[in-house]
Amino acid sequence: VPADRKRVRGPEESQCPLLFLPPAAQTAEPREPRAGRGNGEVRPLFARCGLVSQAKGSSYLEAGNTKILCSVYGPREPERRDEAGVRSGRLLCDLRLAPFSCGKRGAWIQGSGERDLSLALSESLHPAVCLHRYPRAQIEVNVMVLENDGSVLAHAVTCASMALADAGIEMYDVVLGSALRQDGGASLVDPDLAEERGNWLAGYEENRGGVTLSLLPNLNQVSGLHADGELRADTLSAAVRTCMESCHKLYPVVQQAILRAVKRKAPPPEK
Amino acid sequence: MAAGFKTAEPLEYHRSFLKENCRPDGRELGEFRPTTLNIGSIGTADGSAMVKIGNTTVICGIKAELSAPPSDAPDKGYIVPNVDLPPLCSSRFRPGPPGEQAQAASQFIADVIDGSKIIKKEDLCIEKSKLCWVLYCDIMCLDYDGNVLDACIITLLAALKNTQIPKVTINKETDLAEVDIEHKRHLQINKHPVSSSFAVFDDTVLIVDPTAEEESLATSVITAVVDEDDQLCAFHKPGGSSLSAEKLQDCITRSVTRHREVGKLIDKVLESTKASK
Amino acid sequence: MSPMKLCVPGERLCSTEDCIPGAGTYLRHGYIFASLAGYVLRRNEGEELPVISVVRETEAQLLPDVGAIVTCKVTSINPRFAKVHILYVGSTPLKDRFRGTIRKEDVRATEKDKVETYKSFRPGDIVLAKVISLGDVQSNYLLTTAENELGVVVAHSEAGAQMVPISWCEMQCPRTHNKEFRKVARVQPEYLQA
Amino acid sequence: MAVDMRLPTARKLISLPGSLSNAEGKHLVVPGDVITSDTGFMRGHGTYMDDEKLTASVAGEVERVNKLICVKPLKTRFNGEVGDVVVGRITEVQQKRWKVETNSRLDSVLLLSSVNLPGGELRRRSAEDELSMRDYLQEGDLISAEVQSVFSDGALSLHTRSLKYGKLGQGVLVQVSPSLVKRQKTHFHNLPCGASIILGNNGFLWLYPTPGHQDEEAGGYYTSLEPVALSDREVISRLRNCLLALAAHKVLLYDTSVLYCYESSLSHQIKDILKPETMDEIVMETRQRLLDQEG
Amino acid sequence: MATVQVSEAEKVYIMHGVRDDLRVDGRGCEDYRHMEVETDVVSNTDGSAKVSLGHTDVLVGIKAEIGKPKPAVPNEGYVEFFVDCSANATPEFEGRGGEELGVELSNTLYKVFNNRHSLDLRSLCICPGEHCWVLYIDVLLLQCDGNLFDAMSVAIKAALFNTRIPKVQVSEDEEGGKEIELSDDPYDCMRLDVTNVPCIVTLSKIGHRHVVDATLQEKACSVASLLISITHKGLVTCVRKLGVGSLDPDSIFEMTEVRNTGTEHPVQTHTRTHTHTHTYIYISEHYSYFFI
Repeated sequence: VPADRKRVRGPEESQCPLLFLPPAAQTAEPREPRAGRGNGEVRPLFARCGLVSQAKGSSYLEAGNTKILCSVYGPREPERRDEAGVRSGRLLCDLRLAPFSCGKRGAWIQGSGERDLSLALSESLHPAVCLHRYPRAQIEVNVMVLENDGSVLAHAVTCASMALADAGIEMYDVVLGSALRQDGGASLVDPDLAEERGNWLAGYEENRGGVTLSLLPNLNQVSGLHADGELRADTLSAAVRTCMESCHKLYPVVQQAILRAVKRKAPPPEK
Repeated sequence: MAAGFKTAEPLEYHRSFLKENCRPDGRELGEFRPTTLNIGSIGTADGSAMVKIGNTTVICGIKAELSAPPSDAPDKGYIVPNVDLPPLCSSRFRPGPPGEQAQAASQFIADVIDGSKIIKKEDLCIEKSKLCWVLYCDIMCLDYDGNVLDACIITLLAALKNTQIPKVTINKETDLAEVDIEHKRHLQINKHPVSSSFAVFDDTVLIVDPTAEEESLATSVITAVVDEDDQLCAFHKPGGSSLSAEKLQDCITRSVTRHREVGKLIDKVLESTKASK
Repeated sequence: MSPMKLCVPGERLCSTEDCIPGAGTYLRHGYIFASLAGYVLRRNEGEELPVISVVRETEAQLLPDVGAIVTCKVTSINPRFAKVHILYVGSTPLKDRFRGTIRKEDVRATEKDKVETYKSFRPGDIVLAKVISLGDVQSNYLLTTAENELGVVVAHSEAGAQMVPISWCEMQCPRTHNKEFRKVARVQPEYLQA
Repeated sequence: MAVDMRLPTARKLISLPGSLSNAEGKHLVVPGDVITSDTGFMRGHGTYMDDEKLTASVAGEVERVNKLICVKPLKTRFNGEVGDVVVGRITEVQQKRWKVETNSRLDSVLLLSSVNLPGGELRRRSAEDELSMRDYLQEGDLISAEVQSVFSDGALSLHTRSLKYGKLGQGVLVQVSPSLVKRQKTHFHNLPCGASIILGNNGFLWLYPTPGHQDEEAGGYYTSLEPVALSDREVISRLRNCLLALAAHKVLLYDTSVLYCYESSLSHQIKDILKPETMDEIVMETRQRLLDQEG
Repeated sequence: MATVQVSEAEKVYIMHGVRDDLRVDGRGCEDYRHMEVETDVVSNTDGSAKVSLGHTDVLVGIKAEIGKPKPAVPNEGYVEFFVDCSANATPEFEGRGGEELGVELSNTLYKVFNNRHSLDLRSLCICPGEHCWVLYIDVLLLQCDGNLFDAMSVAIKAALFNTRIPKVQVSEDEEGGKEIELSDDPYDCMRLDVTNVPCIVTLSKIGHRHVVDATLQEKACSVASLLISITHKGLVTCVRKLGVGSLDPDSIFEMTEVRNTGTEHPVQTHTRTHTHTHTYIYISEHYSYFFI
């Protein structure tokens, strides 16, 4: 591998200090039931639109400690030309985790996990955007996760759809994301990072897994569904229903944030 | 008509303001944009800060990791500063490896750290030739509206002041490092460099804290870094038109004043952050 | 006056029996939905039903469309066509640059075969043009200036001064009084705001 | 839901009842095979002279027309000739012409001046026509056309200036090797089993519902987007699978062979036709009938 | 992903056919194309299989190598996936196109196997915290004719069934160092339990219905599909909505939920696919002995 000359580089190898905890501290403590909120409750959501001055639209979202910033550029002239782009626009999504956003320091170069998240984000947003109104143009959605405390994909979807609305991109509906962690009998909505990772150390019981769903609330269409783990079919359906419900809970917050930005940008037009 | 003039003939548009000793955003030539600071907001980082100079927003997160000291300096640790200008912050940046501007900024920050000795690298050594700290300082621009260098240095300084690293000992029996996260210490900040950037219009008119548009229209851009002892730590003038000695002196004098303001800001925010905890 | 109603994309505004869908809306199953976040506006435009639309601070997302009058800056010319950057659609500035092409045959309506691009445009000129096609896979937006009202509106002479139009095909430098050839637009007041 | 899963079976060579139609059998060659060292012959396509010996340059069947010797390749791209009927797909809309994929070595060209535009054949092509070319034919559309001329580089120029050619509507495209399509007087057939077929010389075969009486002239056209009746669909799907079965066994395709195969397949469900053993059976029966008919 | 061009009229024809439960090739909505499974096809792997589904051809080779367990789970081995989209399959895979699809496919495979029961990773442990078996599962796409995921999963299951991992002997020398010795006897080997290895069923939404095993032409008519990976017990290990369209919640429930209606339910049929696969892989395996 040729040396990366485009960055200031540190030593060849370095380790996260958490790997050197004394053995006593390393054993996983039994997980307590989530503090401060019920299993079906989402974390308080803080959302603002229009913070990035250079972008056509932007939004910032905080759910617990998960912090996400998104900016939207375009519609603008595409860099790559192909036939598909002539009649309808292209939606490009890029999701990055800041190097300091996770417990372990992340790499500078986008990893396959981030590429997978970018693809999932793109597939979840696509059905909502009226791309046929933007022939020969591309719309860029850039998402930066500043701090990852679980349910990143779900919140990235919500955040990105707010930024698209803020950018005045025509959409059929807003997109709301919601995540759920199934741990045996417990369904934890909007899991934090510890809850998300909980199951791997928890043992070998069945019916554990994660579900992330994106919903177009007004059209009642599911634009994204991702699940992994090991779920019974009935649990999966129940999880999908629960996720849809918690998406609806987000709607007023998202609506308020978008409208506040509309009002700030311009007073009501003369009749 | 004004909007049309602005897009079609941006340079003329700016000149028309400078003639009247003011700028399109209503500032005077020597006026900085309002600067705000937020410290310690990223829980996953060992130290963090976010600064806003006008619209320009830059965040710095510091992650401390353990490594073996460099072989040519066995009693030192590492500081690894990198500036990222992601496509998120402006339409002028493309995804992919760092562009020229980001590379130059990273190198400039590294030079400032080395030149001013913000932190003594010896302080990062845990055991000679065996174990030391690596401070990864990732500085990321979230909104690019000019003068990122000033913002980078302020956020870096504030984040370093916010950083806490756990106590590390080497177990004599196993010869392995042991980390005690219960006991953390702040870093020893040795010097407080602060930078001030200027843009030169038409080879003569000097303005401070340029916006992105002013930067792109200016004939030359200058950054001066001074520390609390009014010492010049770094001076950055990448090409462009030449400048008289008096103008340069003027820049440095203004930088000294700016240092006082920024120093006060950092102290004030640190105080209030502590108080709120 | 009650505060104006606001909406986000996806909100159902009304039935098609009540209104005609305007900008910022779309139709679905006989209802009109918002496709933009903004203010809901009902306006009577002489039709039987009012037009309902969603408006925002500017029409920021406007893209050059066939038939639109655009203001552009000439970036390069060669014997077959002139390349331009589109700066405005109507009177709305574009935040991002779109490239366009004015082919030789689209410069003017008469004597198409005798057009010389060098005698019509120069790099740096500000030109009013009309979009005739979105172009295909390889090409850019195709523009035309083959109307009296279309063509060069602002041009600088070789001496650097802004020139004054003296005929439909010539402009004059106020400093040197040299004449230069251009495809000059007869400026209409309605286009002037750009 | 049916899942048909099996182990791979070795393909048996079908032993033909009797020998092949021509008594001496087919003369098959591979590149490098000497066809003849007799210098009295003329060198045709697919051959070259090596040391005064006529040698094959492609794998295929030797054909002799008087003194001319050619090798007709078994698997090949389409080498079009003027007058060939082709089915093709639009790949690109350019200025004044469309690019058409016809299974040739190079994309074929359909000039704006070689199509009938609405409003009369002799209408002059205006600038507006040029700008609205995509409204007539866009990327992905299928057309039937005739080869008008061959450019020096081998690319084909097509035309659709006859009512029987033009844009294709609802139906199914089957692609086979061009060498399997038998040259005939007409390549448009309304099969008695209830569907129509265009056997493009280029190996693109188009199956479509037989149009109603009123527009019988407009061959290939079935522009209506109304649903096709289920019974018509069944016929088309069966024909499609038959074509693939025949192609898999290298049987020449023309109206009779297709029809015989269709009839042989009737004892099987449509989706079962493509199972290897069913294919063997059906094709064998078809071959036998073809031989009987010839014999 | 590999795409074909289909005209609007062809799309209409295909969509109406799906509505009438008669697809272009005569199949009903829930019929798979004829599938062929062959195991033990690459001699220098520890396990391999080739699956053809219509004209989709997938080759899977598995290599077992000794590696170090992951620190988080010291008593388990692990699996690595790599999907190679050969430019042989379609010219679109040349250069970066194939790489992107390969990453997408392998990311999905990681998700499919991201659970504790698909493979008993503990059986891959040699020496906790020090040595374990790492299974490198390489998937090679030879031809694409739609429904890559399903074909790939069957091929992986077959190849895992076919995999033989040499038995190892761990001995301790005087200084406490450990030595690993591989058995020389090729028949002295460990087999993997593939009972719980999931199969992928991709349902493509066309019009208001969904079809299994869509061809490339059908895929062009579908804006959204749902990938479900399911074990023989009916446990779902991965779900993923693919494509740019959206799905009605009801159609998702229809695709995933068990309902007490007279008709056979998708999950049951998925399970049946699964059983079929299992049987055929098993037969194939035994069949192959005849050739040795």
